[in-house]
Amino acid sequence: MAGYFKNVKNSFKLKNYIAYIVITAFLIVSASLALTGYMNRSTQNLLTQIAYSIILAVSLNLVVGFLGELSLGHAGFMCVGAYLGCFLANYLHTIIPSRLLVLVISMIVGGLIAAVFGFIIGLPALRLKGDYLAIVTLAFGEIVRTIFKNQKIFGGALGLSTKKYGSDLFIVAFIVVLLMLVFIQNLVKSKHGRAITAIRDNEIAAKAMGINVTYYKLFVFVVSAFFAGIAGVIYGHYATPVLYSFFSYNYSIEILVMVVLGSMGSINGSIIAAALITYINFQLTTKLSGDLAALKYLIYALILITIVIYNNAPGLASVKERLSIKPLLKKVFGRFIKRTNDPAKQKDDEADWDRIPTKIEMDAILSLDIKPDTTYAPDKREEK
Amino acid sequence: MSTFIDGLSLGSIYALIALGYTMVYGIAKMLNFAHGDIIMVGSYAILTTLLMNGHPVLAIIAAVVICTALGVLIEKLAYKPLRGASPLAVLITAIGVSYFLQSVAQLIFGAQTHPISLVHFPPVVIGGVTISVSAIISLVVGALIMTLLTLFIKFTKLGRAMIAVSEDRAAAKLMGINVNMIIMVTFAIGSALAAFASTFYVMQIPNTSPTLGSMPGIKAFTAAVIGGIGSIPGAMLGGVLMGVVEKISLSIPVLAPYTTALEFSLLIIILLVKPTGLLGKKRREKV
Amino acid sequence: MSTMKKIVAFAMALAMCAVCFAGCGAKTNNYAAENTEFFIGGTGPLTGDASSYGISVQEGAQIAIDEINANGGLNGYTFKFDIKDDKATAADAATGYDTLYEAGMQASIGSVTSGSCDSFASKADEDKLFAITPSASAANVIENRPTVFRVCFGDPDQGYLAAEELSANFEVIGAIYDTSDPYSSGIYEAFAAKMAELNVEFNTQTFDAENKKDFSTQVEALKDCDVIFLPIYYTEAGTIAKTAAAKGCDALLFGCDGLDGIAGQLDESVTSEIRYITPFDAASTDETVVKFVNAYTAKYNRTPDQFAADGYDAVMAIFEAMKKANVSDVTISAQELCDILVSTITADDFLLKGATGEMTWDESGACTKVPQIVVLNSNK
Amino acid sequence: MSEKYMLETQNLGISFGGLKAVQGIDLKIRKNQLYGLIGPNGAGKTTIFNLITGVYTPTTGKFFLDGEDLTGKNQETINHKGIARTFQNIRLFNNMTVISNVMVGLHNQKEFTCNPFASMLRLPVHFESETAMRNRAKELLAIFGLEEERNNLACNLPYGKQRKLEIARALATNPKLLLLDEPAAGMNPNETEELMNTVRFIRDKFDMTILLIEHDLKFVSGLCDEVTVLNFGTSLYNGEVEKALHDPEVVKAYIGK
Repeated sequence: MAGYFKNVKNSFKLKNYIAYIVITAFLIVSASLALTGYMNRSTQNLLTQIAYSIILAVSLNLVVGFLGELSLGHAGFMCVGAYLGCFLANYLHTIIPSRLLVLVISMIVGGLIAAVFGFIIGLPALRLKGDYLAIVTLAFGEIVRTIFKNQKIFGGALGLSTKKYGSDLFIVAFIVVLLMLVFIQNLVKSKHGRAITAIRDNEIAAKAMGINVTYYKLFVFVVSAFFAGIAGVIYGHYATPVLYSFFSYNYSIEILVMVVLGSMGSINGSIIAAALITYINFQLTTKLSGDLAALKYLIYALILITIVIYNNAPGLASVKERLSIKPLLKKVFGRFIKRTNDPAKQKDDEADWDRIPTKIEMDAILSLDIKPDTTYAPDKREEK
Repeated sequence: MSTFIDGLSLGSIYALIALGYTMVYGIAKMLNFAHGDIIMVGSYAILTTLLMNGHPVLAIIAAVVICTALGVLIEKLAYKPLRGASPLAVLITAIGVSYFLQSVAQLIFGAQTHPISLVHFPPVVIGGVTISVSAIISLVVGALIMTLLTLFIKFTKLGRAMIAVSEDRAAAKLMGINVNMIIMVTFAIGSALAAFASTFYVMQIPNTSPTLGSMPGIKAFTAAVIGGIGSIPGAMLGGVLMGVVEKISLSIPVLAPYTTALEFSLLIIILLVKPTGLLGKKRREKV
Repeated sequence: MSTMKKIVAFAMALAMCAVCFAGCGAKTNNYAAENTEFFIGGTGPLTGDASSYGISVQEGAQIAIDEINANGGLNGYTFKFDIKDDKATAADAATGYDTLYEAGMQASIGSVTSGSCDSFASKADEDKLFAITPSASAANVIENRPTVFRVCFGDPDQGYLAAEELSANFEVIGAIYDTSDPYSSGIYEAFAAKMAELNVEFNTQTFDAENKKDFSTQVEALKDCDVIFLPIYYTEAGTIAKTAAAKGCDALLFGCDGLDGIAGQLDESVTSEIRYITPFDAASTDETVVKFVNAYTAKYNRTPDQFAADGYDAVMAIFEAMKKANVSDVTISAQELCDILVSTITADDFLLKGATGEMTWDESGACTKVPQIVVLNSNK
Repeated sequence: MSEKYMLETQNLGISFGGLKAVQGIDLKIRKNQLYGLIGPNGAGKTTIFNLITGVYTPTTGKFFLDGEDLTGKNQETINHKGIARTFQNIRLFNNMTVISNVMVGLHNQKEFTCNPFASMLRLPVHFESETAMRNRAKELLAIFGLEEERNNLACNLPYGKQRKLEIARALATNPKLLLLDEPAAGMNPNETEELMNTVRFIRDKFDMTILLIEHDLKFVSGLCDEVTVLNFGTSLYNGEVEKALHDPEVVKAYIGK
């Protein structure tokens, strides 16, 4: 037992836990504000939106950033979770009085069903790569919502009416965020995470090293879909009715935007970007009313283009360096942070997972390459 | 039969849009999500010219000129600074551009649907089948444009340079090809094709709104992938296939509500059978 | 990518969230306590696919507010109107509702589309806030919600009416409806049920939001009908009319209130006769209508459609009820105002002469008004 | 099979779209042998590696590892059975650290088993396997003198060290047979010399059988016991190295007439 704690202690690094600490602190503060009535409802709603956006962004990052497959159908998994989870919740409300219990059960069930769909959509991922897989996931999302739209049992075009949880939903949602972070960070920082990143970096080499590529690809899609399904159930408890039109590919793309802006392969980045984009959207929606509403997308588009060009344009690298606050921060905080930059002297655990790249070469992912065994299939084996 | 012809003419519109996607993808290696919105801009160009009492031919010319200029402008302002950056960054910029164009259109023209009366043809009856003339025109002219494009790419110096850039950008550069210029030309041609697509679009569906481009855009993209993205005949084949499937599915009452699902299922099935689309090029990864 | 940068970014995100706390002081039950004007709110799709409906409602409501304020408001207080964009989604309608409610909204015109109005109305019902939706016609929006009313016809009523009208006058009947739209499918279902009851057969074609631009297939299938029933909105109906012309189909087109505004979509090629049930006719010579149409045209430079008229009437209904109850406290809470409005509006002697005709309401929240049938292209 | 070989191929061949890339290959490699595969460019050397590791499925013939038929198995299974390889154009996990690269190689070892859910929940088994893997990886890196570099990103290593890391990673999968695809390519004479020593050391220490492709005849003749010379997808010569260099057919293929 003591050994176990020693292990935990050895692998402990503030950096890996910063997200937990910040979110927990934030959750405690905001929950106490909300429960004592010092937080207004729209803020609580914003927090719920931020929570499910974080869940969506981080779970998508697992597929895009770590596995290296482009998915444009994340809203489809959310849709499955929202419809089926809330459908179950509607029934459970009649037999279980506790709203929390109903929410938890429906989240698990909604997540599991979404995970099954994740498995199904993971199957083409074994055969397809790059844009081809991206369009298949997009197609999946559109198919799912078209089907739900036409089911009378789910309310058809009117959408599925749900029972709202109440504005303190954000507390539950943030606890789910924390749990998800524990699961996903731990997964990523384990031998399995290593295998997944290895597949992304070089699938051929990963296979040659005996990594079961099929298993891990499906596993990642299943885990990612599971959490997207949970996000869907939270959404359904936040807004009624659950309407098919919300889960269009535009929403999938919005989640992808969060992942890309937060740097692929960076979980903390996804969290920040998800919070930031949801916040910007919320402010634009609530502040720009009436005649100004049309300006919303204009502003949003300009923000998006500016951020991306500023962050990525090779020509702007020098400008970026000049404007960077990093040196200043180093000056101010540098003396408080002891950090050896010589890799040979670093503690083993420190360097290992720090080095998950924050920017990966998407050329390889978005290329026409497909696997050699499917392209250049040799002629049929001669039967004797 | 009539449904089939409607499908073909819708398909030729999809094909024209899909050509834009495919060419830009093949040469600039990026998904231009704003392509659908260029169609929308084209339709507003037609609308404005007609409102100023311009001749329909003038309106079409205006659409082509404005779309081409816009395509080049977007390339210069939004995509060129990102040359060499990760394709996903470019993808997100393209989405930004798409939002931008839609909101500008809404700010200028309002959100409501504007009717457009470009041209009217009385219906013709051939062998007991009523056929709308505009459908035939889009079909014929669409096929003509695509043939010209294929000839252009195959037999002109510029066209061959485009093939070279799409095969290997770095090598093309070493051969003295001005890659930036080729990419610009590609955007210009793609946008001009979009302008033609919007002309046929408003001939058959005589109205426009700021979100006009999004759904045809995504379906045309699907068509491009079905045909094998990067392949010009593939885009035509995919577009026509999508159009026909959509129309046939819509004409069967039981299937009609599931049309979109059916189209996308078709895509998935085709890709599972042929992972690079119907006419897509296979590329070998050397081990 | 240093740890520092991430921490700083995190801190920034936190700080931004903290900004929203700035607005929340002590717990209060009456957010309207500091109002200096009466505040009417609502949400609607102001961007995206459905934005034309939302913007029409917004503009119509604004005309009503302008008119009220030009006449001196109520008891010396003017009216303020604010509409938030909900992109026709439930989540954004809920967000918009809370923002408005906390900004001091005292009465509302609900939401424009049925889906988001369901979301809006469920919240309004919890808070006891008065809502009168201009255009959310789905039956479930007002069901079991005593504080929620509507200006438009309910979907089922129109369906029944159309079924009776068509089965009595025509032989071969066809219908085209939008499976993805609650309004359209709501009317259609009632229509189909009534037709089954009357034992009349008819053909149906459908479309949905993803392919609502091109109707050649549907028209082709129905081109031998005497009449095509179109429980859809005017933009799609306009396209159908033109497609029918191009296909040489001369069936009569019959629609519901959504068809209002179709005149602006037609051109000289369309020869089919078009009829629709509507409470609003922009060409009417009724005094209220003329006044509204003139004001609207002067301000927005286009003819108002039925959504605009409904928006106008929703605001007018709130104003007239408040005027009748003589509300004089500008800081009245939403709950108190709601009680007053509900009892006033459902009273037997309350009758609103609006742009969409003379209206009365009962406890169910449904509006009673006389439909008229507008006929276009009747020259044949 | 009279004698037991570590690797035996029987009439192994493959054709792409009718073109016979490789045909009629009969290799017999005994346990603990250092075996060379040489031949001019395009002779089909790497193709043979791809056949033996399951990248391609052979169209004719069979191959056996330690007497077990592995023909038609996929890459993962073949690796599990005990064949590991390096690549001609280095294929490291570039965005991962040096030690992580080796730990990926250790992934399937029985002693480090830990299911994903145990890792997610950080059960004790996770830490045990992780620590054990790390120690094992360090040992392997030490053999190649890469211990100091273990926390660097793989892509930041100099070329020679990348080659070594690839070998270390392949060894981590605990193979019976190690396939090295041009291990000395791009190395200077000193590094080559060092590599030869390392290869011998690996054979002795791990009791390994090694099959290598190489252009550098000096390297092959200094290291290997036997060679197979390939030309146009068929084998010209099987046997001792010394004799190969004097075989007229081989000389013809290499130098031309």
